[in-house]
Amino acid sequence: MNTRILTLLAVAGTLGLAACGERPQIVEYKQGQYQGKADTRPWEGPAFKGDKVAWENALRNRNQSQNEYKRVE
Amino acid sequence: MTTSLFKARAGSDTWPWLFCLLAVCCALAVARPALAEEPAAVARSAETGAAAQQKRQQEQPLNNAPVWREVRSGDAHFTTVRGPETGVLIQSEGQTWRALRNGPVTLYGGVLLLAVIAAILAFYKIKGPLTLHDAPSGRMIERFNRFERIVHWGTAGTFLILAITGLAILFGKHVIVPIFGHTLFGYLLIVGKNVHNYVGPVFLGFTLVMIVMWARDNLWHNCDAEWIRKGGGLATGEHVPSGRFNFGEKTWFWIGVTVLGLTVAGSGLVLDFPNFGQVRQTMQTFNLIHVIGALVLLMLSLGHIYMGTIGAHGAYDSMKTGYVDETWARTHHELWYKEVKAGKPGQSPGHAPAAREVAP
Amino acid sequence: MARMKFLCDAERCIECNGCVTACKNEHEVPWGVNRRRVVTMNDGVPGERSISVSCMHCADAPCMAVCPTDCFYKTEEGVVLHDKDLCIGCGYCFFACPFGAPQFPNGPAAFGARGKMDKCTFCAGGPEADGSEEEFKKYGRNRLSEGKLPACAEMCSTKALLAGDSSVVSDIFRDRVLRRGKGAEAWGWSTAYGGGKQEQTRERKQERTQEQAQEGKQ
Amino acid sequence: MLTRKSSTAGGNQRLRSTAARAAQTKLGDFARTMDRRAFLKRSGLVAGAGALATQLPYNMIGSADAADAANPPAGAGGTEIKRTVCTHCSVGCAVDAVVKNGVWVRQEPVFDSPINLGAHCAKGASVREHGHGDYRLKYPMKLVDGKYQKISWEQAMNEVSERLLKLRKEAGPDSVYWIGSSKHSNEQAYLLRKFVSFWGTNNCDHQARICHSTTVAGVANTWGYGAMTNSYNDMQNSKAMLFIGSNAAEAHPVSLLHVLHGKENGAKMIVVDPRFTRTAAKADIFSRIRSGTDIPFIWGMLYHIFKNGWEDKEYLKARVHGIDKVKEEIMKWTPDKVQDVTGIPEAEVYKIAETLAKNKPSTVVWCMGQTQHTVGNANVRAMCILQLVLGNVGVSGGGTNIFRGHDNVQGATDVGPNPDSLPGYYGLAAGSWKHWCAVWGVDYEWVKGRYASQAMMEKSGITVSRWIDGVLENNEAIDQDSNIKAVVYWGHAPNSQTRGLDMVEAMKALDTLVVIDPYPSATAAMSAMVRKEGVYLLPACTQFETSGSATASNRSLQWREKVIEPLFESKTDHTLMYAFAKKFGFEQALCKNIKVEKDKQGWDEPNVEDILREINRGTWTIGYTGQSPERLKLHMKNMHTFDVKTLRAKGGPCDGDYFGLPWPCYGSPELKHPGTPNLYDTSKHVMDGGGNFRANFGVEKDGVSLLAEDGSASKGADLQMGYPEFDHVLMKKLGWWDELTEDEKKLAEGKNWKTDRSGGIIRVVMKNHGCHPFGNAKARAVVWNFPDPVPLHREPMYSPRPDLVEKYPQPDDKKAFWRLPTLYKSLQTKVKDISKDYPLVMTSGRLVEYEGGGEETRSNPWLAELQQEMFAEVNPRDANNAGFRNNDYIWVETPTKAKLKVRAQVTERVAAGTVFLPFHFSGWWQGKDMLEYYPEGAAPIVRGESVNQATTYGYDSVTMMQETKTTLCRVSKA
Repeated sequence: MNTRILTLLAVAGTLGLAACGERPQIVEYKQGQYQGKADTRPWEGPAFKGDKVAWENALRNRNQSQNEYKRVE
Repeated sequence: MTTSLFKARAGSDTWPWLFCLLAVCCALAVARPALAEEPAAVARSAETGAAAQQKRQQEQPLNNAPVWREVRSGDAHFTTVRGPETGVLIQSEGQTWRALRNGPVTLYGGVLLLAVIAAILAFYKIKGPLTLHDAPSGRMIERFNRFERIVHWGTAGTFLILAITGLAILFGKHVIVPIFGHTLFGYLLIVGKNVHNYVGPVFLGFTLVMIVMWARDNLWHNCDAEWIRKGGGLATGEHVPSGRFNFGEKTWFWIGVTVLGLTVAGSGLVLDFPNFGQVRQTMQTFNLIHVIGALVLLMLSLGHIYMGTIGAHGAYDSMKTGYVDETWARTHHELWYKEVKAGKPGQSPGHAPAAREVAP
Repeated sequence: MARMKFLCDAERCIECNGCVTACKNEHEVPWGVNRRRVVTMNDGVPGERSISVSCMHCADAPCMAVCPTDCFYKTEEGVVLHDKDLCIGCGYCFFACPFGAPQFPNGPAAFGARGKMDKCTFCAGGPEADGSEEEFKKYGRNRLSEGKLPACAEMCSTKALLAGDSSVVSDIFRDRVLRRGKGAEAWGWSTAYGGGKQEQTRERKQERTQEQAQEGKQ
Repeated sequence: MLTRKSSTAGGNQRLRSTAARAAQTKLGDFARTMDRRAFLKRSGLVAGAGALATQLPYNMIGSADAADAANPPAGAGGTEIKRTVCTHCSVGCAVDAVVKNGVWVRQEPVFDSPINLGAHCAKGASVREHGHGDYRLKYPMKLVDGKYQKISWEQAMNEVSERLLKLRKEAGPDSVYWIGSSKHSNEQAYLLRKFVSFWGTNNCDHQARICHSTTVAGVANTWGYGAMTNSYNDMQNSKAMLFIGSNAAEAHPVSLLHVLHGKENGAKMIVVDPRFTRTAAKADIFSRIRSGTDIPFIWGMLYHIFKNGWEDKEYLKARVHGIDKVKEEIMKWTPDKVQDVTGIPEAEVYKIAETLAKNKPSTVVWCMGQTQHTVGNANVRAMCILQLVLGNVGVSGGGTNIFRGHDNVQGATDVGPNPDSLPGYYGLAAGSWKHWCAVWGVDYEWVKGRYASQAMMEKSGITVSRWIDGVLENNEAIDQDSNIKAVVYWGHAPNSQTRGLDMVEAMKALDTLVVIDPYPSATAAMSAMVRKEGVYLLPACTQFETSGSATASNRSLQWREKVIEPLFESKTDHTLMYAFAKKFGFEQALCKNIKVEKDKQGWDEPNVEDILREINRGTWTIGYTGQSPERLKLHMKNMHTFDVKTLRAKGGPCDGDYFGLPWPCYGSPELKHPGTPNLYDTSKHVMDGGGNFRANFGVEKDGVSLLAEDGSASKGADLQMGYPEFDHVLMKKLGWWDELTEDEKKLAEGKNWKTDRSGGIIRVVMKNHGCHPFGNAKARAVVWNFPDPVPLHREPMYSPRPDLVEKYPQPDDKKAFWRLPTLYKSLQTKVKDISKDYPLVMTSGRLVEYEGGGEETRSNPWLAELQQEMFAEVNPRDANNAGFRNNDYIWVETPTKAKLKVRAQVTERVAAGTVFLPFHFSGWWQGKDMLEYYPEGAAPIVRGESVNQATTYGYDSVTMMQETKTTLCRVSKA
């Protein structure tokens, strides 16, 4: 009796634990979903004070500075 | 399945064999993809290199396919930045290591570890501890002298520290983080990792001394054959005569302490001293050896700890005080007992065991 | 918007190491730690190509996966950051990273005393308050929160290294490729941004078949 | 995969690479460690508290003052942005410096700059280190008993000036040699030339002598001005580019932004070099040439061009003089001969010639690979001839793009301390002196009195490449009264000059040696090695601690704002010039038209803007007159309005101007000349930056007119034919004289356009008549005033080909050449067979991380980390023959008996038979670290053997350029 219960428990435990492999602690990156820990977002800093649109525009402009074709033609 | 599992565990120190087998399987699993990879790698290397790119460039300007293939070869290229393997652009072995470590090693390692604990508990519940059939005589004889005890407890203590910190490194983020949270666990593990790294070499030292100290007593003895035949009498409760160490202990000594202990400690050294220029690939391999070896060792040690504590009455005292009751000695290690009684010297390095009267 | 990526245009990279020192300058990175490096293949012979490499902020970042303390996190922009307070300096991220990005202030030190891991932050600092002194001392500057992009790419001498919103970056690169007429390989992208493991293997396989097909044609 | 490494199935290649990788990482821990502390730390010998401390999260940030540098919130108070220009090469990359409470905390890219669009190389991206200057010379020092000791500024100024004045009195003004700097701003360089003139000598020089003096002389004598004709940006318009003797990717990395942009849009890129450089890696065609055989190669190309009729016949007829004579020489160079001498197969030469001829406009780029030869002047003229034959000069996308070295070497050449000329290439003739004396507001007779004699005043001084001979040569053999007895190294490294072994001897023989520099430089160490006293080190500021203008290679001037106050006890160069002038008693004359203000420590500092205004008032020849400080500052503020391809402003306050008012920017600032982006471009009006070849060599030669043919004048010119340069006589003849105002007439009477200080002649000629003040003539393919009027191949002094030495020998020795006897043929004959003992060609060049002598950059940890050791590139074949392997220490020995201990870099970059060494290193001497000879705390982080310790004798026959690119050596395992 005791033995059987213990055996069953052991089996159940073993099977139950089988799910504890690589818990994908960070899943695949999904656009627009914050997956991080506590950290201020870049547009929440002192420079943009939460204005996400302004931040995005600033970045977009800045990005084009890496494209000399924008200046050359 | 369950019954066969339990049958296999008939002998107190034999069932770990099963895990050795599993370890081999794991090792094979590691090796298999590598073997499969090999021919492809060779085929690729034939076409890489500057010459191929040069040729390609002439034939088709701006076709850099040979260069891109070379990127993934893992070969070192030129760079002015100094440091370990800075010349390697992409090392793809890291991905394999990650897959193995985070996958089967963590998963099956964890499962088996828990299973072993469960099995031992079950065994204890069902069979109970080994007890003495006769009453203690009250006469004590020395089984382990002070030096042996220091070495044993040194090894055991460092082992436990390493085991706990090592388990935290491998399973901590799955088990401890959900309870303690990142911050506390992080700080604990900073300490833990440093303890692990500095205690590791100490463990190796103790292990080496232990091997030298007890190697002689663990050599093959004719009586071992009978012990094996009778499965140590664990299941039947029959007492099989054995020398200073019975075959179960010898198995633990050779497989656990010597082979696995040295493997784990040695591979640990490779990881602990990266300043000798090991490349990542080396460290990945040794990390897997280290982790698998350590897990198996840990599982074996659980058996040993069980037998040394609650599994067999009197065993713990023998290592704690160094003395055992004559009855205990006769029951578990009859041949050794006879030798001691006969005053045959050389049972342990440097010290002849001596009888001592101790109040029961 | 804004899935941040790096792209190094090997047709343009001249191994000037501008990115390396720009990074050192901006973040006061000490001697021995190089968040970015330039590697030259086929050095000194025709067919030579240089590539600037650092943390690629992978989609399925191996460093995150193997970290024993789970000190990494990924921001909304796809930037892989880590918390130095949690880092134990075990070096696992360095083992796992395909690009050799994680750096250790003590180098490969005895007793594994590497020190806290340091790597490229995509100029996005760390968990501390954006632009705080604390953040700067641990991770360097947080340019992203100032509306700027990584210093290495912004200062690249030939604009070979591009950084920023992946769609903008690939547009810039595609434009160049069209002008050249060929050579569209974006270095390291399949390794870094190949998505999940399965997706990654699939993509790699695809790449290989493409390569083979290309070669077949030639 | 995990076990792959241990498998041997991969074959040899895999094994090799694995071994290489293992070796590399091993080295990382043992051989490469920098200091003892780091070594101990890595080997685990430092445990306990130290080891624990390194695991704290803060140990990331290295710099001690990192806390000050904490990120200021954007737009927060206390931070200022100063716009400056990188001081490391001639591209002229703008930098925005963020300064907080007087500390340079950050550096931002200037995307607005049309020159670099925010881009930087390793050096430019790390200029902020100048704001730390940890390894700088921090206070005045003096050599006492072989050790440097700190002294006060007062003591330093007193002692130095006393010693120099004593020498002046006893041995004459020519006994002191002043080595100026191409790292001075235009204003400082100009002031130094003026200062030296008032001291009374022409014994002054700067880096241009040893980098592009042959270019300046050769190119100017071909068509008028000796500078880069077009611009980096203009290379975007090229259809083919030939880089010969230029490793732009490492020496001028940001120029590659424009080059690769051009390449992306279809331009063919060709690199001809003895070494497979980073530039070659980007080329469509790379040809390996034997060092020192440029002329045969160029003639080889021209042979094909003429053979196939690819030359621009009309252009040659209308705008070039003497091409037939050159063609005779060219046609002697048949393909087989070319192949034998240069080592380039005929097919390659043909292909390159064809590419250049069929993809026009095509441009050529050269640097020190062409200039630093005994035939440097002929090399560059051959290049000019190539471009003339192809009709590529004066064309957008064409031209000779001569990339210069230092950030202001162009400006320092234009207006700085040259031994053969006053500012603006006026020369040293009495008329030139009178012009400048008038500009300076000093009496000509007084200046003459400062010199030993009028003859010495008009005689070119000794060059920096040969000052050592000015010290060591027999007094009878030199063409001045006394030998050189004192040298002032004012911003110049000694390891950039050849014959280092002789140099220490010269340093030993000197009475006084003064170093005025932000860094003690190798001068300090070398002299401390051989001297006990008589050496003074005076800390100077970098260009970030002052303001001023700098001229980039494309002739654009940019204004640098002062970023920070002078660090430590350093002083700006012009402040020091004034302080010395005070000691010498001519400070009034030095700053007659220049306001003098007190700096923060109460020193007198001449006003920089005023100095530039004085330059504007005097430098008419090359059009340094329109670049007023106000205009330059306006350009710096409005960079974004300039077009990148044309460099021209579209609208805005600088509308129509070319960026930086590239000289010539003629006339007064009020004339609003826009500057000249491409020289000699007849497709534009002169007031739009157009032009034509200069009439500088008379109007006829041997009965043949030198003036341009009809129809080849600049657009819209009233005179559509060739015409001579303008002077008061021609103005009157043409009836244009009355267009001058009365005030202008007064100043212009009896003058020509160069000496008319009113600018009236220029104004009338250009604005009213669209003509070029310097006339309109043909370019000269034959430069009859040079030793080889038609460029001739001459084997290097130390040639690996004795057979060719006989065929193409050096010219005869010269007796008094720049005041010194100079050896050519006699030495060459003597060493003809030396290649038996020294079989390898030794050549030198740049690394991207370092600049010039390298003191500054090797003291910058961010750069120093990238190149930690001096090395020699050796071909695997030579390495195997000599029995050493990659990364071994080797000895490189030259016929001077100098021995350099360097790391071997065994690489295919160089061909078998060639050894390449970078020239930025110093601080080792014949295998020994000189650390102990540096002033404490001021030694550069990275030290190594200087290649120029070992370089041999050899000087250009026109400009005294040193031969560094072709000499001989042998290598052996150390």
